[in-house]
Amino acid sequence: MRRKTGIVPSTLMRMMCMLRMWGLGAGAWLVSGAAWAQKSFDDMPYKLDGGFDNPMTTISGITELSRDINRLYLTTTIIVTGVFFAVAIPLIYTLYKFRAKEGDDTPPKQLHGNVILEFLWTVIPVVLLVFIAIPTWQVIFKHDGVPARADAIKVHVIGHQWWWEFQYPDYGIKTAFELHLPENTPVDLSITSGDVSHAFWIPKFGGKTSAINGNINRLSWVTPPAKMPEVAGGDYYQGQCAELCGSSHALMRHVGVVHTKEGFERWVKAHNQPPKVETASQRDGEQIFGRCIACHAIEGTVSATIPGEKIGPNLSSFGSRSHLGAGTRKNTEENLAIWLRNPADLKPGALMPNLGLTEPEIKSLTSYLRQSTYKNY
Amino acid sequence: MSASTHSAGYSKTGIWSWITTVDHKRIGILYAISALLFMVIAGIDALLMRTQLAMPNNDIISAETYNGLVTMHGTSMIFLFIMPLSAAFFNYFTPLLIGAPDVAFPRLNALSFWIFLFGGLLLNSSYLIGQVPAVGWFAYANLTLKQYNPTHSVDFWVWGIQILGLASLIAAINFFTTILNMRAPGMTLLKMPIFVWTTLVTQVLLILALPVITVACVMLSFDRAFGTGFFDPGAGGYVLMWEHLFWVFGHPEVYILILPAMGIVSEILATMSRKPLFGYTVMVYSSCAIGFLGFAVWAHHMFTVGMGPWANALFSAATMLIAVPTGVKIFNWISTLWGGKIRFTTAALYAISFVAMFTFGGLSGIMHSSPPIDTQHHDSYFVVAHFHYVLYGGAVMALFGGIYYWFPKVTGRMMNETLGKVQFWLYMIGFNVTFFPMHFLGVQGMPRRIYTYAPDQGWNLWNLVCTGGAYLTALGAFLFAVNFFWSLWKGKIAGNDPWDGRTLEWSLPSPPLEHNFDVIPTVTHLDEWWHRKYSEDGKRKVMAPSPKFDPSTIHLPNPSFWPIVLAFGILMIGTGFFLPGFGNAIAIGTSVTGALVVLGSGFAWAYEKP
Amino acid sequence: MNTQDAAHGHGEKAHGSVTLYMVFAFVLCAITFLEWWIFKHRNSIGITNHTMVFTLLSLSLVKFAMVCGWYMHLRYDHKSLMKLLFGGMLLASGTFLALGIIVHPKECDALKGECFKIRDPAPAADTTVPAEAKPGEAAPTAP
Amino acid sequence: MMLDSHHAGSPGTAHAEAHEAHAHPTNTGVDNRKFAMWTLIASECFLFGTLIGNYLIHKDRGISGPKPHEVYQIDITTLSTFDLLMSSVAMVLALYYCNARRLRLFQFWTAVVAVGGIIFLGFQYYEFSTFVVHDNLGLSTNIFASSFYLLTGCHGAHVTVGVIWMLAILITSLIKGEKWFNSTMVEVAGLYWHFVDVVWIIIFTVVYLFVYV
Repeated sequence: MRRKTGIVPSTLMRMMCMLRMWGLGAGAWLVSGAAWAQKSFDDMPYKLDGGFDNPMTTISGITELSRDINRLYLTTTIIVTGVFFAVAIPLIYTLYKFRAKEGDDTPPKQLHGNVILEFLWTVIPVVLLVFIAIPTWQVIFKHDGVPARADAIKVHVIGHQWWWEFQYPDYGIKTAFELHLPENTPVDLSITSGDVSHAFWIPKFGGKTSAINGNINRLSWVTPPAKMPEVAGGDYYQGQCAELCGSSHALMRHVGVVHTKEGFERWVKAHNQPPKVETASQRDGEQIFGRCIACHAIEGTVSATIPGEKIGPNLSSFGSRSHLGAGTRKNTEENLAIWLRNPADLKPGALMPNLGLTEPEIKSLTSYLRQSTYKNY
Repeated sequence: MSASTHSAGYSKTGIWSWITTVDHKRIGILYAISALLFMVIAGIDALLMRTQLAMPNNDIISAETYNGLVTMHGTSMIFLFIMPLSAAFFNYFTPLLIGAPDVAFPRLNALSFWIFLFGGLLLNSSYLIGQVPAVGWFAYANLTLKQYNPTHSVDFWVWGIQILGLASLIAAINFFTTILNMRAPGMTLLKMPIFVWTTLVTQVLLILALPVITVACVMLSFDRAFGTGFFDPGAGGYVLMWEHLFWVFGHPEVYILILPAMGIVSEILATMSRKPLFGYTVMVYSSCAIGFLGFAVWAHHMFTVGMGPWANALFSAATMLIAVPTGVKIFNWISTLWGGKIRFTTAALYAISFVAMFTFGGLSGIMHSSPPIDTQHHDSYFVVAHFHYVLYGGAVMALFGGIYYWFPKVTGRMMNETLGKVQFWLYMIGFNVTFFPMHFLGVQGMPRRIYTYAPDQGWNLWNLVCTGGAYLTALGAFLFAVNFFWSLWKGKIAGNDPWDGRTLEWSLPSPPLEHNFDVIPTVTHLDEWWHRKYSEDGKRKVMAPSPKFDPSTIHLPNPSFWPIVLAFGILMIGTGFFLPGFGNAIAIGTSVTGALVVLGSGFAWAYEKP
Repeated sequence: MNTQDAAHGHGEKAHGSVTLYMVFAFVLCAITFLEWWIFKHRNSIGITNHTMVFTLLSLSLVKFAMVCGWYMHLRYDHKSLMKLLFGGMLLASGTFLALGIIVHPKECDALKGECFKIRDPAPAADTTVPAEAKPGEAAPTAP
Repeated sequence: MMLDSHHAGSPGTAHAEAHEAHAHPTNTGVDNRKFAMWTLIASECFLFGTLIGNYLIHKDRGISGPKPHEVYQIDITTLSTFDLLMSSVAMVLALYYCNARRLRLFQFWTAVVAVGGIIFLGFQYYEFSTFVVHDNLGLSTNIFASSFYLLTGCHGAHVTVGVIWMLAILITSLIKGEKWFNSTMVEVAGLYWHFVDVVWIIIFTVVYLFVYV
């Protein structure tokens, strides 16, 4: 399926220069007209899949941190709305009452100032702001800079150019995209970045924290109870990178997966199991995967024994992940084939090179990666 | 038209007179025209971005192009539209308002315009070779380093900002000296018009904030050119250093954008309600308070970078403190309208919409002045909505109001009122339709600067509504251009004082003569011109005949072409830093010749006959 | 700046005399020599770091005030120039003092590579973070 | 330092300050050019404030390469501080004689100022070359070196502009002789020179004497 190219940057630049010659009106409408005409959803590789049961809304927080934030947000909004009406109503009334009547152009009484009024509308805002400031400081000192709880699960979150890596030092697990956590357990994230600045943000769990190369920022909250019955593999809470980090900043997503306690134990045990290689195509896939071990590792295979940090994500239980390419597309046969054919199709500027695999090689590598690493937990 | 004494041989009209002009009024017009042209470019950037975001998984423009448009839209609107348009008002009206023949250093004034223009052209020439800076208007550190941005795109940004900063700094020193040193006799500081006060505070902010961005840009260009490790953590550098240095400049910068707008709104509201500005001295002190506090709040842009609880708490307190003087100003504007006879001209509509929209923007700002809430709002569309309400609903509305208000004085013709009102309501509705839904997108967790989004996030409707609003605003801008050019030739002839104004510039013919005042007025009251027209109890006074004008007392500075030459030298130094070719022979060659051009024209400038 | 005091343009009488300037020159050199001497013999006179910072900084501020006050005629000029200088100095030092406090690595010292430790007020026992640059796997310990 | 790139960096080429002829009566009684120079000095407080702040933050964060205390030679730097102080004194005398309209003495002391500046630049050249050659502390060796060279290089660039300005005044005075006693211009140049000297006083203490802080 030929890759359908969007407008490539250089042609667009020349068009922008001509645009200025043609003048504002025609240019803008020309562009949007062309856009509507050529729009067709189905065969377009850039399609970003959704498919998470909890979208990124900050409104209904489910951890204590996000509930505190939303409670503070509610009090601030009420005060601020009150002030807005305290400004809007006198303004509209003044405009209505003191509009110039026809033909009466004698100058009005020249008022200069009124000390009491000035005093009032200086003190009242200060009092209102104190109502915002006190709860703000309470929430700050309740959550920020508090030492990690002893029973908290330690996770190292490392942002890379356009995917998230999660390391569990206590369980020796390295995974990507999915942050698996048991329910009702305190979590202590140490967030940093391997290259440019990113920002780790799962809106429903709580505020975002910048991932900066050379800094370790801590974020901690207590996970919510697991809603879904365990068999469905935990509830997915979507998150996305919030700091401009290059061309595929929009496609750098991660997910918080909340299991029951047993579900999490099963996941921990299952994650590092070696891949089950049964069918012939899976064996071919394993051979071809030999070319990938420079950047990727699968626990329990020879690739994991090579020392050194891997550039690419760890693919131990890749089969059981819901999405591939850091949440860009659903983890299906066809999407993985598109990715292996040319990664830059799905993620512009992706650092993974085009390996030039033939179709049969792609087929067997896909079956190896998706079936043999699949673990149901 | 009395012939003012010019030494012979200088043409009065034609391109050459514009290139060598040192008259603050012509430089003001040059600033305004170039600012409005740059606005057209930045407006197209905004339209392309909104078209791309209209629907999920849109493929009109690629990711790199979108990031380029985000950066150029932000940088151009702030540095190439709002600041120069405010500078146009400073240039044209400060000498008129304080009763001075011209600015303190006319040729330096011309120099700062030409450096600005070359800086703007350098920044926009990145389009022509397709290497548009794609790092956001504040270019955070790591992303701008050589290994993540190997092309020259970031160099365009760094050197563009460097040169624009130099232009604003030279202009700031010039205007600071003019306002404090060249006021008409009798005009004490507390008898100056309010717009001159906000100009003064803006110049102080510029003088003190620009060196910080100059140093930050030098550090970044050294990182990219000579491999020093200021922002490279591998070399012991500190990524957050850029964020700190940028926002130490960045926050005074946003007050530089809003203070002139506040001054213009105060002037328009006072004139249109035929009443003096309510609580003038309080307005002056609150402007100074905003300016001073501007240096104490920069880290509220960085609540999520892990500065620790104490820094967040202190900076949130300082940020909330700034809401107090702003609130005082808003209530003073409403009290100015109270008891007046308000004429709803287009300028008055713009000023009133500034008060309403800026209040809304300021209040949404207070929401994320508290760090916990800011961790949810930071880098989301809520912040985009906030600063568009404050910058677009605030500064741009006020500047357009200023254009409608002072167009008669600059060109001698009124702008068409009916077309103006239609254009205003298009702007007002389009603006709110575009940016009000962005608050919802922000709360629904849509991050900033993403070139596309998944269909099931719940963002589809609001993004479509925003794009609709954007096109409505574009129509409004188009109507403004129509009204602008139509009124230039066919507008109703405006006398000296179409709005029955309160300040000195309305005592001059419109457009004013090149030497401004025939005789420098002695000022006795605040709102001097109103006190010359009306007695205390509001009856028209018979105006004393203006004293006889003898042209011998006027000697105007001669036009000089050294400003444009020196500005071109500075441009050569800047571009020399990253021109490719022959190793870096061309680069060093251009920079060194640039330095020599600057040195040579500096000497020629100094020894030019005055 | 209320009344407009008559500016006497060029010919303002020079304020100091040559001898005054020579005395000041000598005092400036003496202070500089004193600073050099303190720094050179800091061990023998057993001065602690903090007192040294305090004395050296105050000596340089004395020199600063002398040059600004007399050599730059700040004392004889209009008060607004004094406000300008002290305003700029105050704001600059205030801003960059605050910046220094924020940026100062409280718990870790970059030289010893501690900056990659968790910035934990209560230093947890063994949680040295395997920074992405550090090779080797984290030891897989049972939970 | 390499090419005089400070032009683009530093605010306003000082000697391009406009050459106003008429002394317009001003509200503050201070001549426009003097007032503008003091504003430039206020702005430069922030410029050097940023550079000094940046240096103090980075001076111990160099991961590899020489440390401040291994590199600095305090004796040489004290001599260069003496030299700059003396050139500041010479500047005051030059202004004094310019007001007193004593041409020869005015020209002599202006020459002394220019020579003092050149000697200071010589010291700086010597210091930089020993750092680069002897201690291989190049511009990009480590973060300490980069911020040190940025700070002292920017100050050196300002001294260079000052020296060029002084030479311009000297040459103008030599050519025009008795007719040219523009003491306002000399005073403005003096203000610039004293400020550059005062900044060095602070840099000398903060950089060279705070090595063990």
